[in-house]
Amino acid sequence: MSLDVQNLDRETFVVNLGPQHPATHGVLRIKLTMDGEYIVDAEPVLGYIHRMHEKMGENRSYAKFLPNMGRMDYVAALFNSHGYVAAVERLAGITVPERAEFIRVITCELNRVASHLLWLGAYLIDLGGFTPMLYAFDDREMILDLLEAVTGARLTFCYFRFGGVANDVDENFVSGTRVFVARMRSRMPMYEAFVSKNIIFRKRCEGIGVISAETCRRYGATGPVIRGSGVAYDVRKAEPYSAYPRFQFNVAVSDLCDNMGRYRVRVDEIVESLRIIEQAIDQLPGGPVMAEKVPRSLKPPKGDCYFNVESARGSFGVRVVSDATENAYRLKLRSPCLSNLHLFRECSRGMLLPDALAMLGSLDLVIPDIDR
Amino acid sequence: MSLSAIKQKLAEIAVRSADAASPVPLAVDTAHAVRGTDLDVTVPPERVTDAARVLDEAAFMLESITGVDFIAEGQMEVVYDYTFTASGERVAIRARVPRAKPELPTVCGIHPGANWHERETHDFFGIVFTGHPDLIPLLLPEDADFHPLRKDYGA
Amino acid sequence: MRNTIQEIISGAYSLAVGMKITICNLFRPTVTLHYPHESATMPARFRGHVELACDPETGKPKCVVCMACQRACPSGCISLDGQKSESGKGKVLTAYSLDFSLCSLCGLCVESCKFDALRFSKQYNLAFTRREECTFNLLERAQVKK
Amino acid sequence: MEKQVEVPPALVQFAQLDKVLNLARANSLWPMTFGLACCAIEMMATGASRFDMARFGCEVFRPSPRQCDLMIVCGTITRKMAPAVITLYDQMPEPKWVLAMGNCAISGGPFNFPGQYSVVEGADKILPVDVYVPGCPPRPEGLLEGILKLEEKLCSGWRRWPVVET
Amino acid sequence: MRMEFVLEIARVVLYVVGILAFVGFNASYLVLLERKGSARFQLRHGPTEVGPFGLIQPVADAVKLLCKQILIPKNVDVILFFMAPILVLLPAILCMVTIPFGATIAARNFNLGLLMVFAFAAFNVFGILIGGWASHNKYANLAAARVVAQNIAYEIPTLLIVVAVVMVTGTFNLQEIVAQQAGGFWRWNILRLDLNPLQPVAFLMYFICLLAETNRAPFDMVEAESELVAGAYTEYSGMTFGVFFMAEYTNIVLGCCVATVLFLGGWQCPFGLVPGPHWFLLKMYALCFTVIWVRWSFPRVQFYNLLNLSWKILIPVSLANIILTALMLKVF
Repeated sequence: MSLDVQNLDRETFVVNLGPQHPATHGVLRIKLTMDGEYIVDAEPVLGYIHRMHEKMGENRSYAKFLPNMGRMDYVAALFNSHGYVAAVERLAGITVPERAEFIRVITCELNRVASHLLWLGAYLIDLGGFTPMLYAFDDREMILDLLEAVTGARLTFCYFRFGGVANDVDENFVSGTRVFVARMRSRMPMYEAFVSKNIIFRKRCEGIGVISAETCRRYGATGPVIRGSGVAYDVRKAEPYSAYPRFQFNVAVSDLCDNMGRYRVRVDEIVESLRIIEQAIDQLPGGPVMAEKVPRSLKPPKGDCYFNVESARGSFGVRVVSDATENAYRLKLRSPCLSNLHLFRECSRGMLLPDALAMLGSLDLVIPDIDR
Repeated sequence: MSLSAIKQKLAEIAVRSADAASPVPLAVDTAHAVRGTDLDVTVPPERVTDAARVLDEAAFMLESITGVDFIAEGQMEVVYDYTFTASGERVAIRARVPRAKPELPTVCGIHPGANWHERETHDFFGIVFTGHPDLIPLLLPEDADFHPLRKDYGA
Repeated sequence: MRNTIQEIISGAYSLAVGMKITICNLFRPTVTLHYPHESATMPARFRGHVELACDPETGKPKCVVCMACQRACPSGCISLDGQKSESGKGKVLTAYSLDFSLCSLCGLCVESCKFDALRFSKQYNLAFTRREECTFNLLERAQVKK
Repeated sequence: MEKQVEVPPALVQFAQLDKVLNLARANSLWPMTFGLACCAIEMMATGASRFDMARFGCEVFRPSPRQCDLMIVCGTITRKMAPAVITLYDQMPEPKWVLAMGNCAISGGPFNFPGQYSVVEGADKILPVDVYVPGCPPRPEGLLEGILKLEEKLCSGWRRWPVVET
Repeated sequence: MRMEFVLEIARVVLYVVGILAFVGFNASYLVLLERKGSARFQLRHGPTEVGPFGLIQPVADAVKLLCKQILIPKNVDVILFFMAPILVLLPAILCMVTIPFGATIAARNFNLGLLMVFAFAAFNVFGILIGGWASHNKYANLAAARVVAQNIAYEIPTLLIVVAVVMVTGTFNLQEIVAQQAGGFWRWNILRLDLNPLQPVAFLMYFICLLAETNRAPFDMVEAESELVAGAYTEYSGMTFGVFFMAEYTNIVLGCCVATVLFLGGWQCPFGLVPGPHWFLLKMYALCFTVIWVRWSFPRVQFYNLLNLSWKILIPVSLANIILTALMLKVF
């Protein structure tokens, strides 16, 4: 941090935001060129938490790579597991029993609610409000309790297996989930009154950080970012997978295109997720939770395939290239956050620093997911 | 633009050049449920920009760019994954480049979102995207001179 | 002008509602668990570090040194050793070391064990002042626990 | 040749003062708002209502390293990040402590495998770590226990709290 | 003559010590109140383990901060760097001299007490500006620039509101202002609708300005941590930071004291019974609690909205308030 003498006459200066900065939610560095409080250029610098997931995918067997998937997007760990497991299942031609698919959907949607709640809290911290985060965390703890009881971990679940899930859910989980859905529904008006309607919050969100649908498409942004820009692209509807076609739900869309649009999408998605959970719990079929005859050392046939799921942050894709050995030949993990962050540079140009950071927060980034 | 029209256009682009001996068929309709893509096209590396332009005009979204190192065949493959946000159709464009000289033109000018994906692929495989405005390491340290996902890395 | 006044009034109202919500919470009971004074019970499936399960009759570990856990572990944190048992049938565990600092708590080792000789401990509050303490001698631990 | 110097006993004994000081320090550990990876979420959860780190006076998360006493290394340190972590540590005023939270910070955790090219194999390779909290990620109780352990260390082994047997 | 002189000296010393103790106590225990209060707003407990109910927590923090190394970053202007915290704290303490805690409990009974308070309170911003500038840190510089813009913007409505009150009371003497409000809560300036029907609004605006002037959330531009790390305090460590911390709370206390005097009848009892310092402290701490309460309820205002609020709403309304007061005085 020193004043850049050469640039003084141009009245712009460079600020290094990060790699450790409270606003970047982890180790993201943004090279800001600023003119006063206006951003002339904001160049994200990545790789500070690059953890070689793709390399590890190649040098260990399919099953041994499972725990890694909880550590990419750790806030919504189950989606990544789902994407990976389903991609390998698609390649190996494994059919998953119905009950397992239902459990996957229930746990994933619980995870989505938890992830959005965490985002809500973290976003409010970005905007300088601390209390909503703790309310959100309070609700999130309930989900974590449920998931911990069934998976055994609070964050890095490592629950899905090729051909099913690691262990069956019990009656406690079912009743606990019902309780949670009811409680979460009753909490939503509180969030609406406390956060959404708050004038300070609205002033910081409405009309700030506008991202057009075309920008989203050109940068490949997905998830709540593109839905907040009015495009109803949701992998659960566009390429139905798992048990999702069984359930009635709407794709939350908002055509506001601004921070508020993305906020609304996520809040509405919590409600939709609760709907899905409720339906799935009601229709939960019996039967096994693991496919029969899944070999211990999986060797999918030669070839490649792609599978993508709607993670809490957008379209998470896995491309598996197999050479019929125990290890994947190539494992490409397409993370939604990378594309979502990519448009930041273009969209933040000319914005004020606090507005740009509010927009950055509204993209809901998980940095290890970007860096992999 | 319908998928068949796109397929028609891509097939025109995908005229096999003499040296690219690819084991993957040129343009195939693939079952979405089996391969995850609806259309899988292999194009000559110098024509990826044409393919990208076709898909950009059809309002497809570039989701990711992947490299694969086929060391046994002395080739590297670059896979471009596209999706159509309105109906969820998926197209994969492949291009094979020789391992000795992995070069192909950038699609940054068509999809700004390709910028980072190409930088990442360059990081991992050392594939050079000619015409890329800023081909410096994205995920690896600034001074990295290794390409960890090449199959001969660390060997 | 009218819009501005309307905005001021609705804005002030929204702020008042916000303050009402916080003050209501001030009088609600807290949700805090006073950790060192109270402790949570872990769910049955809680994945702590692994430990050896002992035969209730003999008190000896059930492990038959098949090495399945060592092979299943993605991060190579398990190393175990055994020798031929005196009866000549099977093997007896002589050392079982777990480098917990490498573990990712995935549970694949427990799943791979066909003899139910491994299980998850419920130790959820480990903290050490030396890095070496993170390497556990599970055989010793099993004996101490007994 | 070195001369043998006899050190006279200090006129004023600071031992008691030191004890008081360390007691004060132990009960006012301000951590840095510093998250690296997965464990940061559990750190946030520890600060949240259910576990409430504030009870021990260490909820004052300061964003600037100048005002912190405790660096909670929660997550993987990559080789690209390591210089920044060292800088942050250097920017903290003395006395300062480091708590390695999670297996990645202890040894690189699951990312520590032969041939890896990106991860620093343990925070203690670059920083003097005082307390290790293993887990992947540790439960919030683990972090609390780590902080209690650090307080215990500061008070030369005296523990004010009951030991939770598990 | 000489005896009186000695007594006067003794009185001054006593008051200085008293005010310093008051400031120190408030700075440390308001922090605790804030920490406990915020915790309860969030369904937590806050500091409980350090001493009974965490009562020793501020002591531990103070001792720790005192013994913490003070880092002087490279390239800073050392004199300005150290002057800044003192420049923030000292005027706030000086202002305390005029505050009438009770009918007879005031260090000095000035005729121009109110003027002195606002003259010295304006110093606050200099301290932060100097600190931000001297730190040689871009975040601190940005924060300092923001603080100046913010404090100038809010100084104006504050003074306009106070001028309206002075027009009503006709004096700058704080003692007299309180004395005029004797009799019951309907005689307090906040409820003197007969003098100016906008009086409650004026109080509300004064409170908003108070939040902004003391850089409290939701107007905490000086320490906007998600934007500017720790703002102007980024480079301050140990006790230099501690002094800023103290100054922040002292300024809050001062602002609440002035609000109590101007609008809430100072040491007067709401029902006209047993007036005394306890009423003053009660009202003052209630206001302090409200400041804390507001902080933990809202997100931070965007900087330009903050300026808009002042220039577009507060200043016109406070001007209207003055005109209305003048009209009311002339007509009735």
